[in-house]
Order: sequence, then structure tokens, then C-alpha cells
Amino acid sequence: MSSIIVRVKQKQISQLVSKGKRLDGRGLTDYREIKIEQGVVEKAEGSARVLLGKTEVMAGVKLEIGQPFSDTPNEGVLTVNAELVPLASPTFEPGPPDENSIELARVVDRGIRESKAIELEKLCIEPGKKVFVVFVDIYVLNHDGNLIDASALAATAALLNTKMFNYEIEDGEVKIKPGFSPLPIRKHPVAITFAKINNTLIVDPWLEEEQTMDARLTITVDDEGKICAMQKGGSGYFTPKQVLEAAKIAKEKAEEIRKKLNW
Amino acid sequence: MSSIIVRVKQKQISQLVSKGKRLDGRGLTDYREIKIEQGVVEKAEGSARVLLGKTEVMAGVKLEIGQPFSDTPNEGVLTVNAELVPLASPTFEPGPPDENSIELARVVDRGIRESKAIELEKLCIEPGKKVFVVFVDIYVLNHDGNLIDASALAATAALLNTKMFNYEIEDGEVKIKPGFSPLPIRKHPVAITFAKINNTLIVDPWLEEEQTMDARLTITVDDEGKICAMQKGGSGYFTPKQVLEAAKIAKEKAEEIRKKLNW
Amino acid sequence: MSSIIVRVKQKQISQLVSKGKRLDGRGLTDYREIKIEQGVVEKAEGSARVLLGKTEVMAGVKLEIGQPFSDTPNEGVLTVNAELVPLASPTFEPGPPDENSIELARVVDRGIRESKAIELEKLCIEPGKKVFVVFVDIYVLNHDGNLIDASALAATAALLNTKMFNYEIEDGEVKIKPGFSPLPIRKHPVAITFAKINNTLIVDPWLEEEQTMDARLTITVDDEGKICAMQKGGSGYFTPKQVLEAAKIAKEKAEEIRKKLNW
Amino acid sequence: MNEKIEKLINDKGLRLDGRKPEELRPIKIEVGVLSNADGSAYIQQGKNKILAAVYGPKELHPKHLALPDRTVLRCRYHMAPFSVQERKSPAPSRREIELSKVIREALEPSLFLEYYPRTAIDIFIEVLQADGGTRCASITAASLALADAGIPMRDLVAACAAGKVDDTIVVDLMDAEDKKGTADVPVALMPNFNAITLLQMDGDLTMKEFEKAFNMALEGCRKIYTLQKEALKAKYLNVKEVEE
Amino acid sequence: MNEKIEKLINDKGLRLDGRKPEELRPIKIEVGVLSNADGSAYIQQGKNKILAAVYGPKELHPKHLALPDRTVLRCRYHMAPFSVQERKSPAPSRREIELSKVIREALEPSLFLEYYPRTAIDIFIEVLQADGGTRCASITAASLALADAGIPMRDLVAACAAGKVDDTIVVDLMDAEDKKGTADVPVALMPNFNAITLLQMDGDLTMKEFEKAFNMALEGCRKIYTLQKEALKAKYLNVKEVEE
Amino acid sequence: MNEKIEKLINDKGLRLDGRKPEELRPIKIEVGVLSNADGSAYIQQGKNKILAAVYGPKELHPKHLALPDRTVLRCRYHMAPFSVQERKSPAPSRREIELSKVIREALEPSLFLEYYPRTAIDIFIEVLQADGGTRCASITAASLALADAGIPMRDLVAACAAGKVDDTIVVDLMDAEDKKGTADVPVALMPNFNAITLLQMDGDLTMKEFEKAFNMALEGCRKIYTLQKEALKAKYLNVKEVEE
Repeated sequence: MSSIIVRVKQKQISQLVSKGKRLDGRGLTDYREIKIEQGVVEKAEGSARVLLGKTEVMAGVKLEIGQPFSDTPNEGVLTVNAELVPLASPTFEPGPPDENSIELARVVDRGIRESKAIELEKLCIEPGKKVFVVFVDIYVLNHDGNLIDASALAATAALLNTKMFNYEIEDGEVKIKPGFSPLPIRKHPVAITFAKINNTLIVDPWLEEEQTMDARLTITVDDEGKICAMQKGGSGYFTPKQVLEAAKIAKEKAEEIRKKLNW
Repeated sequence: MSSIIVRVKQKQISQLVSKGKRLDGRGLTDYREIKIEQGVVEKAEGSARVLLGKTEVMAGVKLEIGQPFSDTPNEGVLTVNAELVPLASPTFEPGPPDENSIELARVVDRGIRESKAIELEKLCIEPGKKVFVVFVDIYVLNHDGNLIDASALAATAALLNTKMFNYEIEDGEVKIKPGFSPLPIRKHPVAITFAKINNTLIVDPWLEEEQTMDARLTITVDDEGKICAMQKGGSGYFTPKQVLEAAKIAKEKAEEIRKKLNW
Repeated sequence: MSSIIVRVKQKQISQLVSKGKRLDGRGLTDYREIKIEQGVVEKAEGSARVLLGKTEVMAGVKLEIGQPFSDTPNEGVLTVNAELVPLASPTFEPGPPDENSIELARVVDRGIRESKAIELEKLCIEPGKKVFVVFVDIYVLNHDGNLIDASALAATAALLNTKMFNYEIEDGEVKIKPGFSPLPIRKHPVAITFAKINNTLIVDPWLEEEQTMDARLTITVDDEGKICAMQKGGSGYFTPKQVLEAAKIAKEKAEEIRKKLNW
Repeated sequence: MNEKIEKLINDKGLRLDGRKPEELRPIKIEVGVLSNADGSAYIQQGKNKILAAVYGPKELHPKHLALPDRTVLRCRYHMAPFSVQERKSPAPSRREIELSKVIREALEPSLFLEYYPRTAIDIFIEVLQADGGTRCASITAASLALADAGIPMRDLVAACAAGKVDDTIVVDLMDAEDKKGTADVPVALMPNFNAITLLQMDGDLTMKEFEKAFNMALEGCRKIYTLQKEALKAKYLNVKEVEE
Repeated sequence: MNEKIEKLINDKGLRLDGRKPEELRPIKIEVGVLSNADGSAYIQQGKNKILAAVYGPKELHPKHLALPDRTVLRCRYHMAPFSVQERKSPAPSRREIELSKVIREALEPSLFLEYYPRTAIDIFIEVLQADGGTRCASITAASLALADAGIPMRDLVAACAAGKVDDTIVVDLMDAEDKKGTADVPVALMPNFNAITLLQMDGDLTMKEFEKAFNMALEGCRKIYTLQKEALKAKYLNVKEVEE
Repeated sequence: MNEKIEKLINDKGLRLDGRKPEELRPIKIEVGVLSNADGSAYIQQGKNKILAAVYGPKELHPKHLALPDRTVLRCRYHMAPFSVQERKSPAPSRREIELSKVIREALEPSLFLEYYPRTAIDIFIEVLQADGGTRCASITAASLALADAGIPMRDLVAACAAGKVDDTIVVDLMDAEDKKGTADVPVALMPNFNAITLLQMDGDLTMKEFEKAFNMALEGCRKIYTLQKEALKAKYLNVKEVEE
């Protein structure tokens, strides 16, 4: 798209928002349609594919046996990684993770970690020595805006889909036993992302809204309506009033989404 | 060389090949002169220097004690690496291995590995724990075409030249004993590379023939005339008939070379 | 600064030197004022900040428990690293260490190592298995010339400031006991750097003198007046006579500085 | 973990998944699956799940890499960390770098690269799940993604492997056959030109065995070619319906 | 090593270092401390010791990264290997890369980037000692370094965190509180515009708790803003004295 | 492995390999050994086996690295993985990066770099076997490769080390002497200008010892200079014979 068309479209988006409307017909706090498919990668211990409108994100979970961190010897380890693979967008380039994919991974990670979504203390095999390491790999397949919320949904859906092999300890060695158990999950954090356009807040911005927005604010809310993570992004700012308003809306939207997904 | 001269030369090479001739006087399936010198690096466990016409390749073998792969706990480990060091050609650049050096190393590796040239099961020190790791480092010193065949020859010649120190196990520790034994080698894979120029196959292309060729095909043949590795390269193609013809020639040429080298 | 002004200034510096004078009023073998502050980073085991004129360098020492080198199983390990962080100069760029920071670290390292400044044999915990690893990190904060001498001073000052925790071995494990001991230091190497300008030697060149100099020579001298390290740098040369003259001056200046610092 | 598969071919001559030696795995192909790419395709072949996307022709940075007489074709074959049994680091492995090269060289003969001088075409392949034969399935999908992007081509490229397991020559090896078998011969073909654009082999085959495997792989390519054309047609018809 | 801090707030409601919940740590700010940088500042906040330097506006290499209508603001937040308990590798960690981004985005709203098209401004931050809250202290210092470099700005950016430790909402968390506490809310503010330019949070806060912490952090920002202005004035007066 | 060499100098004052203190190892030099390089040379000095090649003057990419008034001299000193006792990773080590710099700076004074503005000259050095003193042997070979490439020069650069082993000052240290000895002083010299272009030292020498070692190294350089000129002549004569 030429930059003139882009600017015209941005103006249009901006003007509509000031009238409480959006280019795709949504209300200001409406999400695009959410479709979740779990178990899409049989070779992974857990997996899910999320469609948020045309944004498409996959998450895969792999479990490995590794060492705990020295300050949490009785807990499993969570590692979240995100790849903005170049087939998802003309703006993504091959190469090591850049600041955008690192931020994405870390915001999703904080939502899961701070809400204590995984019962990490149940993933200890031998205190201080052997624990399960949970690798959550987020794979963005099509970027049409709001990667954070889609990725957070994919991560949680993949964790809910994850099976751990049964095992027993024999002479200090892990022996695999038949059967699987679900990964112990106690919370379902939901990330709600706002864009500020024309000094107005909207939720779940799609790509062209992201190109128009001044700033971005993500608020992750747990099952009890508590905030467990926030992240402001973009080169603009929010007023304190807008932040508190966003927090209120986030709580409502998260509950709404959790209800819709039966989480 | 200016690109006009290059194009004139390429045309000349192409026209000659269609008449069954080559610029350097060779027949279509003739190799350049092969000179092999073994033991050129006394500090390496094994080494060889190969001249294939003006193409010059060195290979060095180092042995280390390391861990076996989990799926082959009773076997030593083979690692082949190739460096296209920049002194060998104006087109080689310093830096980490690129796709060309990785392809070169992997094609040579497959020839050795798939023909089971090294008796890896004799390189096990302690099953599942300690084995010999065989590092074959290919070092291209002058690039005048057909690096694959020259490198494969250098690798095999260096392996044949390799001495292992004698050892015994004492309290689970490897103790070095006086004397050396040769590395156990059971096969002598020979790689035969074809270039397709003007829809005709030639073997052992030199640099200017490589610059003219449409595609490249390497066929590695073991001592019993079996094929153990193949690799097509280049942006052109072969017909099925050409592939089968090449396979037949490869078998003959490999036998011829092996005879000449007393392998 | 435009390149014309630079050239005019370089000419001026060069002409002054030939008359035995310097732009900042110093004599040819005068150092700028040296200020040393130790213990500036409480979280490090040792630290120091050195001002050499406007050149500012920090050094931090961290101690870790690690493995000895196989050829010195009874000695601690010294590791010197230097970062030319980009806030120190418009010519420093972010990224992995370049040839300048590596040379800086290695010259400082050689001064400490070759003078046997640290009693490394006292840093052995369990021969062949566990020793103290001494990390000296040099951090250049403002580059106004003669980074080598400033860094060498900062490194030695930080080492002199370093406290080791007391410990005892219990069942092969290191148990920390209350209290600290100073890192055992036996020598105080001092690096003296010369610049050759207009075929004349000066010591402690500042930035604009470095931009004017033909070549650089660093001579590191220990407490007994012995030379323990030398390094020529730059694209010019020295005569043998100049080298011997520099060695004589270096011995005097090092003694003078060591006296001033009570080392 | 250390499960041992005793036999890859049973007494009835059937394979682990019940296939006959000359039988392909179930294949599902879809064209035009990604909205941002200029062209894209998705393939399921057995448990392989692979996406291919094409961006271009487009400008090339830095410019001194551009060619005055043709487009620069670039290709990245990449596996998702969760696509294999043991998590794979997302950094490109030596194997991925080699496969990126041979896949590019398998597709290059099918394209009129001289139509777009000074530009680049990028092919991105993501293996979401790997089950043996990913390089062939990747070529099959990538060729469709190129067609979907409207890149002028001489012919589609279809790819298929054959190999030897338990002394039997079989086509389209799955993961277990690939690992425990004794030879693997991946082949790519432009059927209308009878042109082999990819040929690799590792294992241990007599001339006769090789010829048999080679021909079986070619036959597989031809079958897959039919599926490719159907997938293209399916998209084309869908688009027409939408447009009307 | 595995010392256990039983209580972060004692019976008198005081914190480990004797502070009241709403009390900032001692702060020392100095502007113009580096001779090579175009602008610089140094901050001590508790045991945090941080240097910030600004270079630019300046030419950008390679040129195709330049923007036709504004300057490119770049920011590197970096920790010295000796700044933390366990030696940190000097290569940038994922945490440092994220913080470099959010710090840059916290400063961007304060600048008139459109004044210098086709150029770059570099902000380099070096944490010499870290004791909790380094990102906020970095922003506070970097904004002053930008002012010192004469970059036109709408307002200074002041930053401060608040959080929850032992069920108490407190401001300006030190390292132990950061690690053992249950929530941390770093905030950056342009006071004259009431504009939040950085906002992050991790932990576990009800809406009420969040509101309290948020307001406490804002109050902290305003106090720090006063210190920033004093530091600027101090430099300005010194310079005048020198000039006279 | 942990063999202990008791004495590096025997009762007769001879070294491990039978040399006298002031005696060089056997040296074999050949010029023009590589067909692709613009200039090349090979040196064997004891067990050292080193190749040096020169490419250029040539265009420089990216162009903003070019200098308007002189050529950019680049140098890479690199060791083959099999050149030393324990396999060396092919990635450049810190030692190799430092040596690349000092070798470049040892050769630079000998060249008229201002003759070729906006270009680059590359020197590539590959150590195929290392036995102590590789940096000096590399300089000796690289200077000949520059001459062979027809790069205009003031003088050849010859290099040689001296050092202290068992309290004796000796020239041209081999590996065992380098490692067990107490000092090493590598020196490079342009003999016609009496110009020291490389000087390093590590160890522990009194002023007197240093002076002795330094002079012994200079004397070694002069002997090697003679061998360099012979090697050049040998090539020149060969070429003439071929041409006639």
C-alpha cells in the first residue's frame, strides 16, 4: 500500500473512533471473533491454534527434565519464547529474536507467571536437582494486529491441552510409566490490549488500527479479577484517568472472554 | 576477469563440451591429476593434503573423548566440518560457515557415515558415557572447482592416516598407554561429481566449467559399488536418463580412482 | 569537529612536541592528574574508579567458584574483560567486543598475569576441581586518551580493594563462613604508554595526541623494575633506540606512580 | 523412548501404518491460506504439517546484493521448536541451512527469474509438525505458494521420496521408516519437462535398488502433481465464486 | 546466600531500610558528567548507580534506516557485569532488550522528533550498580541527559515504581522488596501533561490496590521531577559561574 | 599429557631440539603458492606451517567504510582446527583477533597505502600447524605475499621472537620454550629503515635481559630478511625461466 493511502486510511480510522465507530463495524470495546483449536500438533505435549480475526497464532508446549533455579529448588521452570516468523508479515525478518518478539514473549510470560497459572510446585521431581521445564513456544503465523492477546490465549490454551507422562523415581533415575496426566493449571490469565486513537481507547486493535494508534496498553487479568501484568507500548502516552478506565474495562472483558471459552 | 570475457569463455566451454571436448584437453569423464600427501600436519591425529588439478584441500583429524548420542550409546561420534577460508578464492568471505561450506561438509559427512567407513562401534570406551569423537576438519586452500570430490578424498585419506592412542580403563578413568593403533576403517567411499553443460554430463568440473554448468550432481560410491550418497546442486535440472547414466559412470570412476589410490 | 580543524590541531600538537611542549602544558614525560576511588560498587567483591585527566575508567571484580585450567590445577583463574561502552566516546559502538577492546583487555591481563600480581596458588579450593575465578571487568566511561594505563590502574586498584569470603570445605562442598579476607596481591604492575609524535616520545597521550601520533608503545613494569608486558600499537614504527629509551623512562615513571599511590 | 520397532514391513508386506510399499500417505493441500503473504500454501502429508509463504518480487536491501539481470530467489526452511519429539532451538541448524539451499535450487529451475531484474523473491517455509519427508512436502507446498503469488513459472515442482526399509523399496517414508530404514532418496520433479530439480540420497543401495527407488519416487511426484493442480483449481474456483 | 528475610515491613510499619511506605530512597542527581557525550546525567537512588549519555542528533548509517520526517530515537539499557550479585555477561540479555524498548518509548513522547528528520539520537544507559528500580532511575537520568544535550522537549520525564510488599503498598522498591514483594508497578510521567509514558506491572493486585500503588508511583514521579529540575538548575548555575 | 620437561637448556647450553641459543629453526619459504590469490607465500619455521594470501587492491563493500585518501588494510590471522594439540574451534578467538590487529599494524608501516584511495587490501593468514612463534612467521610470510601481489612497499617486514628459558636468552622460541619459558619478545623489523613495526612482550625481564633479547630478536629478523629476499628471487627467476 502506498503511504498516501495509508495516511488517508489512518485519518478515516481516527475520525470514526472519535464517533465511537470502527472501520470493521465493531464497537470500541468489541473483540474480533476468537477461534481456538487445541491439540493441533500431536508431537508436542500441548498445542493450540488461535484465530483472533485474521491474526493467527500457534503455541506449542514441550516438557523436558532440567534443573530448577537455585532460589526456587522445589518448582518447575517456565520458559516462554515467541517467534515472529517472516511468513506472518512483510515486516518480520528472519534472524534472532528482536525487541518486538522478546517483548511479546515476556508480556505473555508475566501473565502466566504472576497469576501462578501453572502449579509449578507440582513439577518438582527431585528438589534442587530435577524438575520439569515447560517450554511454551509462541509462533505467529499471520499478523493482523493485537499479537499479545492472541498469543496469551494460545499459550493458555496450549497449557490446558498439555499432557505430562507419568513417571516414578527409581535409583535416582526418572522412569516413565504408562499413561499421562494433565499439566496442573490453576489460573487462566487473559490479556486485554487497548489502543489509544484520537485520545479514545479501543480494545483488540487490528493491524491498521495499530498503525494509527498513539500508544498501546495491555492489562492481564486473572480468574479473580486481579491484575497480574501490564505493559504500555508505543511512542504515545495515557492519562491516569485512561489507565484506570482501561483497568476497569479489562476486568470486564477478561471475564467475558473467560466465560465464552469456559475457562 | 571482466564479465564479457567470462561470457565468451563460457560459450567456448559449452560449445567444446557439445563436441565431446574440454578446454583443458580432458575427455568428458576424465579426472584431473590427483595427488595425495598424508601426514602433513604432525600435530593432528591424522591429516592429508589433496591436489585435484589446482584445487587444493587439506583435511585434519582430531580425536577427543566425549559423549555418545543417546540413540547410539555404543558408537563413537563423527563430526565433519568444512571451512572455505578466504585465502582460497576471491568469492570466499570470512565469517561463520555459509550454506556452501555447510553443504560441502554434510555431503562429505554422508559419504563417510552412510558407507559406514569408520567402524564407529570400535570407538566406544564406556557404553552410553564415553566414546571417541572423530573431528574431520576440511580446509579448502585453493578453489579451482569440484571441492566436493577433493574434500571427500582428503577426508578419507586423513582418516586412513589417523592414529589413536592406546588406553586402558582404570577406575572409570581413561589412562593413556604407550603406542598407537590405526583408526579402524572399513570402507573407502569415493565421491564422483558431474556437471551438466549444454545438456551433456562431464565429470570433475574445474572452476570455469562450474561457472558454466547448469547443474551439479554428486554420487558417492562405496567399495562394493553401492551408492551411499547423492546430492544435486545448482539452479538447473537433470533428466531421469541423465541421473541413471551418471550413476553408472560414477560406479566406474570410483572403482578406477580407488584402484589408482590402492584403497 | 570538522576534519580541517582536526588537521590544524594535529599540526599544532606536532610542532609543539618537537619543541618539547604539549598543548595542555605538560612536559613530555608528565602524566595527567591521577585520581583513584576504591569501593565504588558495593555489590562487587572489589571495585575502583580511575580518573586520568578526563579519561574515566571503572573496574569491578567478581569472584566465582569454577574449574582450574588443566595445566594449572592448583591455581585460581584470572579473566580480564574490557567494554568500550558507547557512552564513553562517539567512536565506540554497541556490540560484541571489537579488536580494540580485546587488545585493551589482553594487555591489562598480561600485566597482571606476567607480573604474578595475584597469588593465584592461594585461590585453589580443591586441586584440579574447584578454584576461585577472578573476573576483572574494565568499563571505560569516558575516553580522553590512554585507556591502557587508566585501565591497568583501575584493575590493580580494584584487585587491591577485593574481599574474598571466608569458607571451609565440608563433605566436598564449599561452606561460607562469616568474615572476609583480602584477595592476596603480591605485585602492583604499572603500565606506561608512550606516543610517538614527530619522531619524539611523549607519555600518557590524551585523545588529540592519540589522533596525531604515529605509533604507541606500552611498557608494563612491576615493583622490582622488571618489564612484564609490552605492546606496540598503531600504524607507525619505533627505532630500536626509541624502544630502549622508552623502557628506561617507563621504569622511572612506574616507580614514581607507585610511590604516589603508596603501592 | 527406547522402544524398539522390530519390523518395518509385516508379513503381509504392509508398513507400520498399513500402507503398501508404493502407497503415499494421505495428503491434504490448501492454497492461499495466509492473508499477508503474496502467496501461500499449506500441506498435510501424513503427520507433516507445513506452511509455505511467498513475498515478492520486491526491492532488495542492501542494494549491492541485487542482480542486474534476474531476481534473487531466497528460501528459508525452518522448523517450529515444537514440531519434533525433542524441542528444537529456533536458531537455524546446519541441517536447516542445507535444506534451505537444496529446496531453493529445486524451485529455481521452474521460475522465469529473468522477468524481475534487481528484485528479490522470498520463500518462507515453516514446519509445524515433522514426520519424515518434510523437505519434499515443503517443495510441493512452496511451488504452490509461488503459483499463488502469481510468479511466472514453467511448471509446478512436485516432490516425493522413496527409500529402502527392511530390504523393501517403499515410497514416501514416514519418520520411523526414515530413521530405521537403510536408504532415503528424495526427488523433486517438474513433470511436464521430466526434469529432476532435487535429488539427494543417503543410505546404501545397489544400482538396481537405486533405480527402483528413483522410479518409485518419480511416480510419487506425478501423483502429488495431480493433487497440486486440484488444490490450485479449488482455490481458483472458490475465488471465482466469491467474486461473482 | 539462602538468608531468609522474614518480614519486609516491621511492627512499626517501617521497611527494611527504615523507610515509611510512601518514602523515596535518598536520591542524588548530577547533570553533565561526561565530557564526550552531547548530554549526560548520573543518578544515585539508594544503591542504584546509573549513568546516561546522549549522542545526537547525528547522521545515521546505513542510510536506508533513516526516516524522512523524524529522527530515529535509539536506546540501549545495559548493565555492567559487576553491577549485580552474580556476574552478568556483558552480552545484552532478553530483559535488557525489553527494557531498552520500554525506556525508549517512555522518553519518545517528550521529544519533538520531527525537528531533526533523517538523523538519529542515541541514548546509552549504563547501570553501574543495581538495587531495584533501575528502569525508572534510568528514565529519570536519561531524560536529563536529553535535556543536557539540548534536545527540544515538551517536558522532563520522571519515573518511579510502587508495589506491594507484605500486603502494604509502598513506593520506590529496593532490590529485596522487588524480589520478595508481590507486585511492582513502574511508572513514568511527564508531570506538566499528566501523561503516563511508561507503565508496566507484574504481580497480583486487586483494582483497589492497583489504584493505590499507581497513585503512589505518580506522587513519587512528581517528587523526582522536582529533583530533576534542581539538578538541571545546579548545572546551569555552575556553568554561568564558570562563564563569568 | 602431563609430561614434565625438566630442563629447557642442557648442560652443553643446547636447547631441546639441539639448537644453540642464538640459532634459528630451519626455515623454508616459498612465494606464489596459491593460484587464486593476487599474492601468496608459504613458510615452514620449525614445525610451523603457515600460508598467507593477499587479495587487492579491490573495491570495498559497504562503501561507507572506504577511505578517501588511502586503502583500507585488513588482516585475518586464523588457525586451522587441527593446527594445535587440542582441536580449536574455527570461530575466531580473542587471541586471533588481537594477533590480526598487531600483524596488520606490523605490515602497515611498510606499505604506501595512499596509492590506492577508496580500496581495500585483504591479508589472509592460515596457520596449518602451530609450533610457537606463529605471529612472527605470519608477518614474514604475509609481507612476501604483499610483495608477490605487487603492492608497492618501502621494505619487506621480517619478524622473529627472542625470549628467556631457564635463565638463558634464546632466539626463535619453539612451542615448548614458549610455554615453559619465562619471557617472549616478538619483534618485527623493516631492516632498511631500522624500524620496529611489531613489539610485544610478556614475561619477566630485567632491563638488561630485555635489551639482550631485543637485540637477539633484531638479529633474527635480519637473518630472516635474507631468506625472504632469496625466496622472492627464487620465484622471480622461476618465472623468468618459464617466460623464456
